[in-house]
Amino acid sequence: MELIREIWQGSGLYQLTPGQAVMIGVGLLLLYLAIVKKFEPLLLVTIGFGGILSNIPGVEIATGDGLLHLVYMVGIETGAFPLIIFMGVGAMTDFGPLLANPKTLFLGAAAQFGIFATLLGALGLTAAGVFDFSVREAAAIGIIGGADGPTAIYVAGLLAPDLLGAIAVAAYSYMALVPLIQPPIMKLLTTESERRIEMIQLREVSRTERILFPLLLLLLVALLLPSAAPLLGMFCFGNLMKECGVVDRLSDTTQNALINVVTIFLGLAVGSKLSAEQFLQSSTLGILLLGMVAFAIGTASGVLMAKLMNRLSATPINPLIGAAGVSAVPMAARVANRVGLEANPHNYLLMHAMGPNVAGVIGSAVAAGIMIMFTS
Amino acid sequence: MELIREIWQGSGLYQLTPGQAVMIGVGLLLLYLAIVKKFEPLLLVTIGFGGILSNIPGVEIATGDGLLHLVYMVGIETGAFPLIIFMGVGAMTDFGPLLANPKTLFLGAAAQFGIFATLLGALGLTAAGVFDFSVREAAAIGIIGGADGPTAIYVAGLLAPDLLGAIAVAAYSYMALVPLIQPPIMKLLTTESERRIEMIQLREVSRTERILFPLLLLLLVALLLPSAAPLLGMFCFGNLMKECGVVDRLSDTTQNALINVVTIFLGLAVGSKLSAEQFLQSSTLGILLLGMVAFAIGTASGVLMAKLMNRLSATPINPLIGAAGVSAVPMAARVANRVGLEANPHNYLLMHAMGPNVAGVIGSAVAAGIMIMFTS
Amino acid sequence: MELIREIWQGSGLYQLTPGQAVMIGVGLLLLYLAIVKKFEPLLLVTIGFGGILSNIPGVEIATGDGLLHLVYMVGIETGAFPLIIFMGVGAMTDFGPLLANPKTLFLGAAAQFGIFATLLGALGLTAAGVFDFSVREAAAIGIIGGADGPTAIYVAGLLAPDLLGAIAVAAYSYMALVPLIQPPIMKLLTTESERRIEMIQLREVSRTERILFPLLLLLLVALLLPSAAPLLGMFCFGNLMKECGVVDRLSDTTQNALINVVTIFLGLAVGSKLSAEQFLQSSTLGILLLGMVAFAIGTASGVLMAKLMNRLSATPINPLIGAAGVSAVPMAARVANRVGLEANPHNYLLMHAMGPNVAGVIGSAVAAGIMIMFTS
Amino acid sequence: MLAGMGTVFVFLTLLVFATSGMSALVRRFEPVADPESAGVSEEEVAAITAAIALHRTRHRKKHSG
Amino acid sequence: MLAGMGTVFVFLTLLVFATSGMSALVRRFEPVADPESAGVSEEEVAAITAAIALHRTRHRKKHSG
Amino acid sequence: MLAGMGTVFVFLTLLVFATSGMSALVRRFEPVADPESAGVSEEEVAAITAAIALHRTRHRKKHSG
Ligand code: NA
Ligand code: NA
Ligand code: NA
Repeated sequence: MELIREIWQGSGLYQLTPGQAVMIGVGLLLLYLAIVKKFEPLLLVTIGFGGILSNIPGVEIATGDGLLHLVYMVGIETGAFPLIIFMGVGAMTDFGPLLANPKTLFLGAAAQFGIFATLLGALGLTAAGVFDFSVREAAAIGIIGGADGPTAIYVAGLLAPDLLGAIAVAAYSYMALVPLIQPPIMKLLTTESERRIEMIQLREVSRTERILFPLLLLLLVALLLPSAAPLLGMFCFGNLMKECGVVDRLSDTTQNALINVVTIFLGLAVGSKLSAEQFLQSSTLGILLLGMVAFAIGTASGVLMAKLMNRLSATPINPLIGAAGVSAVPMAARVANRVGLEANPHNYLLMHAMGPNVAGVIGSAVAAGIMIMFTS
Repeated sequence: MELIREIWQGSGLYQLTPGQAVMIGVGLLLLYLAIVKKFEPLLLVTIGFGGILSNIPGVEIATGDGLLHLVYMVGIETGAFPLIIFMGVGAMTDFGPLLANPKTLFLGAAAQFGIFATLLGALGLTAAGVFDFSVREAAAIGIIGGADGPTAIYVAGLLAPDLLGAIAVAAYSYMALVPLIQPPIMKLLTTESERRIEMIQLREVSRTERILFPLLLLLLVALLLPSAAPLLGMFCFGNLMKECGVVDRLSDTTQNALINVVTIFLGLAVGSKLSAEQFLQSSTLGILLLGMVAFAIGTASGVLMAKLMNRLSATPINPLIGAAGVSAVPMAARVANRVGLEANPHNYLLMHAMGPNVAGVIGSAVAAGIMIMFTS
Repeated sequence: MELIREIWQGSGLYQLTPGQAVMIGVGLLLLYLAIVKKFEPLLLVTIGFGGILSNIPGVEIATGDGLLHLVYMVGIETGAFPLIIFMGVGAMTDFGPLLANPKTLFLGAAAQFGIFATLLGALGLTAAGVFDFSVREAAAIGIIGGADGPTAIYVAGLLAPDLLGAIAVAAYSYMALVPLIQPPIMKLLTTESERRIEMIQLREVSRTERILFPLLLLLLVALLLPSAAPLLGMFCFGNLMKECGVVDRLSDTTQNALINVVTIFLGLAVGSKLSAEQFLQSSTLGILLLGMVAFAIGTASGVLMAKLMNRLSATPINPLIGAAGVSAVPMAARVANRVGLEANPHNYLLMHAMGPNVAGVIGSAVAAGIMIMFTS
Repeated sequence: MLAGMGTVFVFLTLLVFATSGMSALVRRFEPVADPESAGVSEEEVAAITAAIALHRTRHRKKHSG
Repeated sequence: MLAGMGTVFVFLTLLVFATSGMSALVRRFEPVADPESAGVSEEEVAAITAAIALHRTRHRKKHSG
Repeated sequence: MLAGMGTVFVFLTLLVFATSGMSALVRRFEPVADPESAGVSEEEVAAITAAIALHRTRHRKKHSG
């Protein structure tokens, strides 16, 4: 009898709080979105599962000496995991389209407007008493608009670790929702004839240019914005390994075994921040809302910038590729391509949109560096 | 002259204790079993070599700031390595046969009887003054009967770190000895006609069932037995990555680079616990003996349970597949298949035995959770 | 206005010291050598990039809580990375040519003369007031003559961490310069007719011999020179995994994913020691000079030893293969082959030179063990 | 010991029921077979053949250090 | 916010100029096309990839536990 | 320095003797060639492995971030 009581009191059912039950549901929802809807599955499967594990009552796995908590401390509190992922993303990134058309960097800049607008909005809503975010938290939330998972996790880990779970979930969810969120905004801000614009074919880019670009970017970051140096430094390092052609075995491992292993543990560790106490807050709702706004503003400002450039430029620029400036590589570029094809069945914008797309990665890392510099 | 003396006194030969010499011999024996006899080579090569390294006198490698000691602290004291290996095993496990015939879970349950009988036996022999094991040590020894390496190492690391070396060696040795230990017991407890029983072919299992099963298992563990959640959680996570079909790159890395790297360091770290002072104890003899008993009882209870189920069930069940319930995947299933073929050359039991085989993994992880709950 | 000033004062250009500018140039030079000249690219790309990162002013990446500093502490201060690389090198090493002609071990011994001569030279120059090296520093510098990257990093990490950056750069640069440094010395010390000597074909080596050799080496190290046991132990472990044939999946991962990941982080961490304060010292000049001398003496003593052995031995020995005794696998063996072909177009020395080449790895690890024993 | 074995059995019995129920539900609402069992295309066969041919002329690279 | 967006634009504008300048220099002093675009057919690439994959899988064994 | 070089030579000399002795013993008691070439033909193994490898590569996807 004693024993049965002991077992019962040790059981999860006995200890489960309503909040934990809700969070297990949230974890299952993320898994559903990842597996059935194919929303950013690499991250949402791992975050979702980690979220479930961290809400199992009466077991130390996401807390204390538990594995997920240790992984969180080793990998995210130090910034190591997002930096390593960024190195891997660098090793997977092709700067060719950007080098063929460097002006697209402006689109990657414009799309970061969402980040700063949201920062201001979050501070404004705090002043208005709607939410209660500190400057650092507002900055971390704004970065969601960068549509770049590792950057968002890196900044949140530095500036607002308590919001990390919600910010990561928002960032990856909205990246997955790019095909739903962006097209209406893109269509609203462009005319049919603008969407039909065909762009001239990109020139070939030499291997030397590809090798020099990450070094150039690194030096510019080093000289002008050192606070962005960890993120962009690792990104450039990965890209240099890929392009230099003499360390292919390192580049291969970075793009495969290394980034995969880190993705698994990053996802689980982020999931370990989805505890009921931390996630079931009104702030989470605010983060989701503001993140969506950041995303929409970024898309809009990218498109508007492309419209402006199209007017000023000698060569035609299809405004749709401006939306790809939010990054969300390569989804946003594909969306630009698809919307372009709807208006003009012979208009393949994919390669043209890859320029702003990777420019958006640089842009949001730069924005992240600015946030870190001003708030820490 | 001074120098030669200094060199001589720094040499291993000068400092070698008889115990260390014996342990180097034990390490060589494990290597012999692994390489020539092909006994669980992945673990016995690494453990054996680690054992030799840790018994080299006058060098800090398994102690102090030495690499193996650091690896032990980082990987085993935290439980990280066995959990990661379990994730990898999950990513390699096919639950199809179990899903096609869920009743085989009872066989995986029955075979855990060896664990609890051995726990009781160890406590009894301690009461009788033969050995001197605490409850926690007895529990860790019992788990050897689960025939599951990472589970045994995880439990021993938590409950009886001093016995970890001996327990790991016993667990992997007996898993390797399955083809020798099990057949006599299986033949003793079954009649020729029982061994000839042919089973009906397993039904196809859909992808949806395969995806839902690890989640179902996780939720059941979360609600009923949270102390088993770390082990079974990581196991289910690995299996979900494999089955969900949207994160194949993560699943591939988990099954290859990640599990291989962790196996290497797990083996070396376990080997670092094979120091003469810790291993050359009468307790080691007790562990080897009790582990063997646990293994034999588990095999017997699996077979007896299968006999019972065969009597009660409408569809025929060959009692031999009960022996596979100890896990030792996939060796025990192959043994069941081979013994079945001896009795009936047309009787391929392999797929039928895979059900209890993977059920045994779940069963011993559940038993481990119970041990941990009651003793810590 | 305030803001612009803040941004300007946060910029790298404002904070950059002349030393840092020079070191960024050194990093770029290393990248140039690696990418364009193909000098040991696996290490010089990573070290060079790490060097640039560590000289970006105003950002914590190579110091404090920065990623590279953490990696340095975790991977190099503990000795873990060089040991793991040595394990990987072991898994890539073929001892066949050495086993077919064990006498070539003498060549691997003779080539270590450079190490000890340089140690003495460094101490002599310190006594003469030219440099200011402690015994431990002199020992770490001497090891450059071993032409073995991980050994040099391991020893420098233990004995002279402040000089680690310079020592690693020197070691890998001279290994890359083998084709330039060695031929003149080889030609100076041999006659045309000696260089023409053809050697008899190597016998086949059985799998059993290959498996037993790493164990034999390990036991000899354990008994005679335990201070070399970490390095040679991991080396033998890697080789045993490769040769034993029962853990191929572990051996594959060791040779690929594992060594690649560790190489990336080892290189970055070594690069993080290329800070201006540490590298722009007169001692660095001394290290580069002495390292070159060590290398040249090692080459010469290897060749002279081979000449001596050729006189004493019944079977002919081409003195050129003695130069391969410095290790720098497989570059030095290729150089021996090439110089041999120049003298005699039918004289393929490659396989014969692989014996002293891998013997040189053992030899410098032994020398490293002796250094560690005497100075710590 | 009885409590331990009992808990193992209770847990796995529940798992048997849950699994059977889950499978029954799945098979009821998703009775279609998976379309995994499509044939091997000619391109794949060609690639395999080429792979074998290349495999024979393949060589490894050494790691220097 | 203005300062933030301003810095982003200034930085990326500089990057545009630096990149354009670098490309111009490279194309001036290295006007030759890369020999990369020489005819490696997709089939060859596929076969090589398969060979590598084959090599890896070939050494794979099951992990028992 | 003499002691250092001396130890290196003594150690490697012992290794020469030990290795030669080991090889002599092995060649005396195991003069037969390795029986590695038994069993399944290489072609069969290669084809199966390539098929599996191809199957896996087909399911691989890009990592977005
Ligand atoms: Na972005
Ligand atoms: Na079991
Ligand atoms: Na050497």
